[in-house]
Amino acid sequence: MEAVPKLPIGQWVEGFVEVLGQYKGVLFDPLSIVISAMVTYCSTVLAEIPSLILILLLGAAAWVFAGRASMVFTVIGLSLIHNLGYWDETIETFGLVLTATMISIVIGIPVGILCARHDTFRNLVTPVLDLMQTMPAFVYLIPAIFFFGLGEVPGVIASVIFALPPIVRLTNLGIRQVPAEMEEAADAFGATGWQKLVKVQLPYAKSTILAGVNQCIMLALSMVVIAAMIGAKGLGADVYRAVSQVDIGRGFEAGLSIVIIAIVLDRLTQYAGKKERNT
Amino acid sequence: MEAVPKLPIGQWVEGFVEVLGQYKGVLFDPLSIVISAMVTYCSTVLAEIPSLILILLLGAAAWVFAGRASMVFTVIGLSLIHNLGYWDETIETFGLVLTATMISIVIGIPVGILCARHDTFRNLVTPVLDLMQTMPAFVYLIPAIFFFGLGEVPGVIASVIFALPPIVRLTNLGIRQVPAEMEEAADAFGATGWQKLVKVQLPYAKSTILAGVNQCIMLALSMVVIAAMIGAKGLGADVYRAVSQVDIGRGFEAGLSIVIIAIVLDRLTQYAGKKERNT
Amino acid sequence: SSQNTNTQIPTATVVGPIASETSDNALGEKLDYKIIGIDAGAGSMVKTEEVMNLYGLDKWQLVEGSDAAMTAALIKAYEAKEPIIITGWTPHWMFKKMDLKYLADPKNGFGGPEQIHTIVRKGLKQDQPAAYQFLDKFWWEPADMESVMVQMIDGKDPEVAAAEWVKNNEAKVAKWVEGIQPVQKEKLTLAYVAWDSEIASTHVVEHVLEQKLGYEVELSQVQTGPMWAGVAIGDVDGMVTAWLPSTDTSYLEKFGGQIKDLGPNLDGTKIGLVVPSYMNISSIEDLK
Amino acid sequence: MSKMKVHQLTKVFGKHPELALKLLTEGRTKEQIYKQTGQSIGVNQVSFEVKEGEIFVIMGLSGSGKSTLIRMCNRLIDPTSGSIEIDGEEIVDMKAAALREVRRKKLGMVFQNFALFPQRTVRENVEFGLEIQQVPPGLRQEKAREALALVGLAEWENAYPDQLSGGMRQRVGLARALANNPDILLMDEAFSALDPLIRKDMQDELLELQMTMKKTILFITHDLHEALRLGDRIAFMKDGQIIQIGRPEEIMADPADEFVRKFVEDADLSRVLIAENVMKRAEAITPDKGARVALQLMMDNGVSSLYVVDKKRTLLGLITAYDVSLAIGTGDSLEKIMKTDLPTIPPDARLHSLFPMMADLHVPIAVVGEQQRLLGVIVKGAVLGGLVGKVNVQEHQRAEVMSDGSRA
Amino acid sequence: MSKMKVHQLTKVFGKHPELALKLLTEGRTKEQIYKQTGQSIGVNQVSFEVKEGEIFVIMGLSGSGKSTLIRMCNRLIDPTSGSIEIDGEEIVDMKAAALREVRRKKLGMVFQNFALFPQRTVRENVEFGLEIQQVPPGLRQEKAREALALVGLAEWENAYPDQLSGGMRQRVGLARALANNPDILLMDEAFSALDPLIRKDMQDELLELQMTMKKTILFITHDLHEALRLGDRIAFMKDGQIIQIGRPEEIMADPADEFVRKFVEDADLSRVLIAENVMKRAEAITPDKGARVALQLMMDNGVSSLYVVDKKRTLLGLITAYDVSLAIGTGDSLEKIMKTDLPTIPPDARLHSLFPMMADLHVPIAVVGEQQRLLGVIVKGAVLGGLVGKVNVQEHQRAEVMSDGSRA
Ligand SMILES: Nc1ncnc2c1ncn2[C@@H]1O[C@H](COP(=O)(O)OP(=O)(O)OP(=O)(O)O)[C@@H](O)[C@H]1O
Ligand SMILES: Nc1ncnc2c1ncn2[C@@H]1O[C@H](COP(=O)(O)OP(=O)(O)OP(=O)(O)O)[C@@H](O)[C@H]1O
Ligand SMILES: [Mg+2]
Ligand SMILES: [Mg+2]
Repeated sequence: MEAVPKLPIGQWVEGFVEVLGQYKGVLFDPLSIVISAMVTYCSTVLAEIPSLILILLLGAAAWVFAGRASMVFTVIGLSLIHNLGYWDETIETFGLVLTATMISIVIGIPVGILCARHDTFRNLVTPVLDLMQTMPAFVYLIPAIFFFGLGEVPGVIASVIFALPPIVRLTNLGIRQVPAEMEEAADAFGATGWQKLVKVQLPYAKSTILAGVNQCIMLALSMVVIAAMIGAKGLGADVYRAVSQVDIGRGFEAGLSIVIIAIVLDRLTQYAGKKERNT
Repeated sequence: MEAVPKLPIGQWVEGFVEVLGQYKGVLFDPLSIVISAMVTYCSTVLAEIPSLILILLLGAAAWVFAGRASMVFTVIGLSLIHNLGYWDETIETFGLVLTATMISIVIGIPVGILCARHDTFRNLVTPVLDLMQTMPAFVYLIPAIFFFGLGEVPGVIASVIFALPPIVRLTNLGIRQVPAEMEEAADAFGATGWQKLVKVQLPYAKSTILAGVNQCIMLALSMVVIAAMIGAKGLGADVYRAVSQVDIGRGFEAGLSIVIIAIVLDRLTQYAGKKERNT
Repeated sequence: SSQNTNTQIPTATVVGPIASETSDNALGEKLDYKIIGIDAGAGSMVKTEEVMNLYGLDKWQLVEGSDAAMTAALIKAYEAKEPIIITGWTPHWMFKKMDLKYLADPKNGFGGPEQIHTIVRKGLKQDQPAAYQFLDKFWWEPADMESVMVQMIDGKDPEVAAAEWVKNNEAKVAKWVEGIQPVQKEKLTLAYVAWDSEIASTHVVEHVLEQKLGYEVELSQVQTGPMWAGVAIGDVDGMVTAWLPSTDTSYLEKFGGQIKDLGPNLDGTKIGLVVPSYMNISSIEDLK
Repeated sequence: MSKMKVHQLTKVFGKHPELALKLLTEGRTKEQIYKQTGQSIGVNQVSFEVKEGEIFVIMGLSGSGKSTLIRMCNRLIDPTSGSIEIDGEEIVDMKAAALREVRRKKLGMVFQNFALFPQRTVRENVEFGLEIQQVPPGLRQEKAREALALVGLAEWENAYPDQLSGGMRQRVGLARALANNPDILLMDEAFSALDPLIRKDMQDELLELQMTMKKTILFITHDLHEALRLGDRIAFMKDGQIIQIGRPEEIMADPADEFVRKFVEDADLSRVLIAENVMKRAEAITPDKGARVALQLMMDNGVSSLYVVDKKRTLLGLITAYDVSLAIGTGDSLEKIMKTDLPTIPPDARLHSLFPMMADLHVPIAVVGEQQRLLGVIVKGAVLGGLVGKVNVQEHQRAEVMSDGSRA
Repeated sequence: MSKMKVHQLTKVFGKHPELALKLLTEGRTKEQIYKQTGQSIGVNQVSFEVKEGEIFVIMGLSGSGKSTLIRMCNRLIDPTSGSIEIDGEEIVDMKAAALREVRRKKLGMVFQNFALFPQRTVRENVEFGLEIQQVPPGLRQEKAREALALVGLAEWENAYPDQLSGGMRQRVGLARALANNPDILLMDEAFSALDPLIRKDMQDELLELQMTMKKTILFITHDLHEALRLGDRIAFMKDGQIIQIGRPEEIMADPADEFVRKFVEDADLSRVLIAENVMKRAEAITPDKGARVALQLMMDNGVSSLYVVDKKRTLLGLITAYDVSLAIGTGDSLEKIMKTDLPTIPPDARLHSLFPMMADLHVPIAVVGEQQRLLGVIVKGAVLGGLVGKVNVQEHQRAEVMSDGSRA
């Protein structure tokens, strides 16, 4: 074993990154522009709305989707963030996380569906997912800066890389758990693959897929500090600043704001799945 | 809204941390000793075994549990790690991740079960899980050092905090998805809660719970770099160092070793769930 | 390579005539009025904010990130020969790899030069007088440190580089351990952060402690905060990597009471705004 | 002895049972109430008793609350109100641990939808109840194998439920309940997916169980013949209420209302009715009488033959008008001219079993009791009449049922 | 016209069908093969044809391959070998898109295990097939409501399947298949969970559908009476093979083997058999003959009455031995003494419907065809004989079935 010389994988990767860098304009700039626009759109739209009104709007949404307790929590939680003085940062973080989540959902659910349908595809995708979740963000953040510069964009990309896998995995799982008899019923009526998916598999797998979306949101939120390390604004930067200054209290406050966003989003997604039958 | 003075939450937290610190000896030292022993045990046992033999052993396990393709991957992957010169670090990381995963499973599955049984408990636990996953590790790393010192122990604790929630969530989901008729059948035969759990619910929910374990492993592995920031040894430290020096190649190599561990563990857990029926 | 690079930037979105390109306006716009900083809340970041106020750089913005991100951004710009302004410090390997320069600080906003201090836990003096005495005496020059760093950047293991340096500087080392009674395999833990300068110094110290004083040293690579906290709670016996008075100032404030500061082990470090040499500005005032 | 006593048991699905019950008393139908309030009436004030060793069959329209009722008996569904006693113990407010004991020891259930465990093999499914009671593996495997052999699935013990056909799955569910050997079997359409042959085997098995082990069985079925064959008593449900309980013959003879009548009108009565139900009075004469008297008797009663009996009505023979008119000439005694190899049947012979005999016979069939006592006579017309429900249910029979609850 | 043609269809579950088939030809039983190889024989070389507008019933033991067979007809299960043609198109190797079209337009299925969609309301379940065909919402709701009304669940359209009883769920599955209005209905024990009343309604509905819409129906059932009532033809399966196909009467009269005989022996024949099956030759005389001739005829044939018919065997009346002996004295013509208000029935009257009439009657019943042509006579003994299977299936009847495939 010792006989084999060390493979120069590191160099290959560096070479690869360099090559990629040459096609930056074609490969990454459009992506960069789109993501940047999305984040900006999300945060500016939200920032436009007066905080009080936004809090009430979100509270109302929570009421409709998730019931009264959630509404109370949403209003109190967001007010607390406001009180602590993290409102603007919260909006920025919202923008970042929503963008990352949306991208993850848009990519993750279809990929998860394909995984559920094709074993080979699943077998190919799984190690990639493992890689996405365990390759430390720090490792690819540096190349990400080469390609996307500092700021929100690499933050969103890192979040997507980390937060996408649970959606794929749980979509795959959920669809595979659909009982055979239900798929047979759909087949027997001549459903196309798409109809079977939309009318039978996805509705049945909903709670599992939503668990994936929930994990996705959580992981995206857990990346905000990392995102802050490459220049994304928002609560992550506050946390990081507080941490650098060994200010546990302030760090906790900013962290708490992230947690409140997490709980609000969690409520909304989880209950959205259940609020259907009212008997 | 503006009228309310800023709540001194940060101060409360700091005060709380201080109080906790006073009971360190009672609260945290025993924990610290146990975790430290576990990590050391895992890594020393593994470190004792000659690398070649360990690789073959793991390959054999992969064959038995997960089939030939996994065996091939395991052997090649681990040999690659060896070739890259990260063997010792890999063993240390293994120790850390296995410990964190085991603790997460031991705590997470029972909590998940309770969540599935009691809506109120679930409603109380969910925000805590949200907190655990989204409160940035950086915020509690310094307090963690106060309680547990530098090294593996706070690393394991941070990993558990981050990696535990998916197990709880997916255990809860899996058990809630058990069809009512199956639980009724168990009830009708006079099964105790425990019997129903062990003989009906857990077997039925297995694939969902395993998805939780899988996520747990992934998240624990994703924490190795954070763990390295507070003195845990292993691959995370290599990544961290490489990143500090903007050495993409070396960072990638160490990161790749983590990914290989992830894929091997993923294979083992996922297929373990399926390898039962052989018709 | 401090040639004028302006004409080499094809993508430059220059508004004014070529002649005014060197004016702050053009540069500012090109840089989007961004100075690339490091970790939010780090001492040098706080200092830089002060300096920016001092010079009235209201239009400019200090981007928070991390040192790795900053370095990456610097490399990226440097390779493309594009302008960039960063918050930098020496000793740092980037000065070895690239041709960089500090912007002049006529108002002395960044204050005097930084020092690197040795910090040990309380009670080390009683527990390990030998190590304490050595650490107290440990003091060297930036040139010493750099010679270790250069070796490391060339691919040597830190241990090897440190051992070689000690071999080549026996006289200096002898002074550090002069009159100290070696011990029998006592254990000692040192913490450090994974920057080249700290890796270099810590490994030299480790080498001396082990070879000359009979200690068994364990090194713990951590982040800055945990490093200070580790010393403060006595989990770590000491470290030789505290940047004071600016960079690590908040840690000193926080943990000052729980540690023992043995004073500087190196003088002549520096923080400030750094640009590639090819850039056509030389003073912070030029940014206005 | 009463094994199970259900009193005023009610179940309303939904959050406002009072509302639903109120509307019900106002005469709304279940459907209207469901549409109006979303509450669904499962069972409405049902009372009955099941005796030890009895097979109590429940029939009724789809959705009439049979499953709900049977599932309340082991508290899979908690009743809205009412009481259920098993062996004198109240089940409804029983503590969890006690309830578990009752379920383990006394109650076995076969589910309408089978409710097998998909991740267990067939044998592991059947072992389940024993496993729950911590029977050691060797013993429980043995019992499971026995139960599987009983339902004809011995070879399939290592298959998984999804590899079985519908009827095979149902039998696994059956074996699972039987393996446990409970006092009371709750069987919800337990044979509905079985073919007639296996079904009949299973019915026989059940009757055997009842006879030898004195099992008490609650049995839901939609098959009237099954109900008639198995049931000691049958209850008819409609809209959550029991509208009639009775022995099979009682129900056939005297349906409580139009609904029950329609339910049973399709029955193949020949399998339910016994000779007693359709026999006519047998005209008889003692052998000491002369031929002239006999002829006179025949003319009076408009018959062409007479049975000859002794004082205790023991059947001796049959004389026909033709033979009698000859005997008047010769002076032969009735004993001399009577035919003695007569077709006779016991009073509890099923009608169906008489058909082959009667098809070719030109004399009526005598129904005789103990010691050849003549009880009555069966003529073809009466059999055909019986098949369309013209039967005589005698009072003493009813009384008998009431007093010991077992089959006549 | 043949709607569906199945040829040598075989299905083995498992990975090595050849092995299993080989063992099968060596005479091993299904169970043995399963135990030995883990391969399970679903269907073994089955061939049959179903004509347009025919109800083709499949019966057989539990696990004999009925469901497997019917599920291969719409390719839910892919056959191991063999061919299936629908309207002359081969289904087995059809491309996905074409198969989808066939399933949408031509095939409807009711599943043994219902297979409802739990997250859809009852109405949404019923709409499913139409939704798949992109029928606009308004129209499909309407059709779904109609189908639900048909199965008696109109009020439950907004309930979810888990709120329904077993039988109600089954009816939802039925409505779902009917709403689609397919040419061919594949019904796998579609009525097994229904009570007799609703079941009868559903059977009537099915017969109506067959009559008015010329639907072709494959129907699996375990209920022999249902099979006899619905089936134009019945196929019996055992161990994956069809061992007999025939019209109900043929099967009753002439079971192919012991297995089928046992299967049908429990049938209530009175619901299957018609007068024709049990009638005897009617002794008759033309009115131009004299009383003496009539009496001689009676004595020759050992009967006590004779029918009077004209040259075309049109029934005119009945003369009895008693009346004839009087007429010999008075010299009255047969026409004068014959009774004319006679009980008559058509040859296809079900036996069951004769029972009330026969119970009190003392004369035999005449079976008359068109224009009162005398075909035969029914005596009580023959009816009882019929009930135990002594029937006459006439050749011309069989021929008739063969040529047009519809009910007599
Ligand atoms: N979980 C439930 N939620 C709401 N309504 C229910 C529920 N279970 C049963 N019902 C209603 O209770 C009534 C009785 O149902 P049950 O299952 O007892 O009928 P059943 O007599 O067993 O019918 P079947 O012969 O069709 O099985 C039905 O109207 C049904 O809609
Ligand atoms: N998925 C499967 N895997 C393996 N074997 C199967 C599978 N499905 C059916 N079988 C086997 O095929 C045979 C026929 O099953 P099928 O379901 O067709 O029976 P059936 O005639 O419909 O019986 P039932 O009346 O009980 O529904 C059975 O022996 C069964 O074990
Ligand atoms: Mg029911
Ligand atoms: Mg079947």
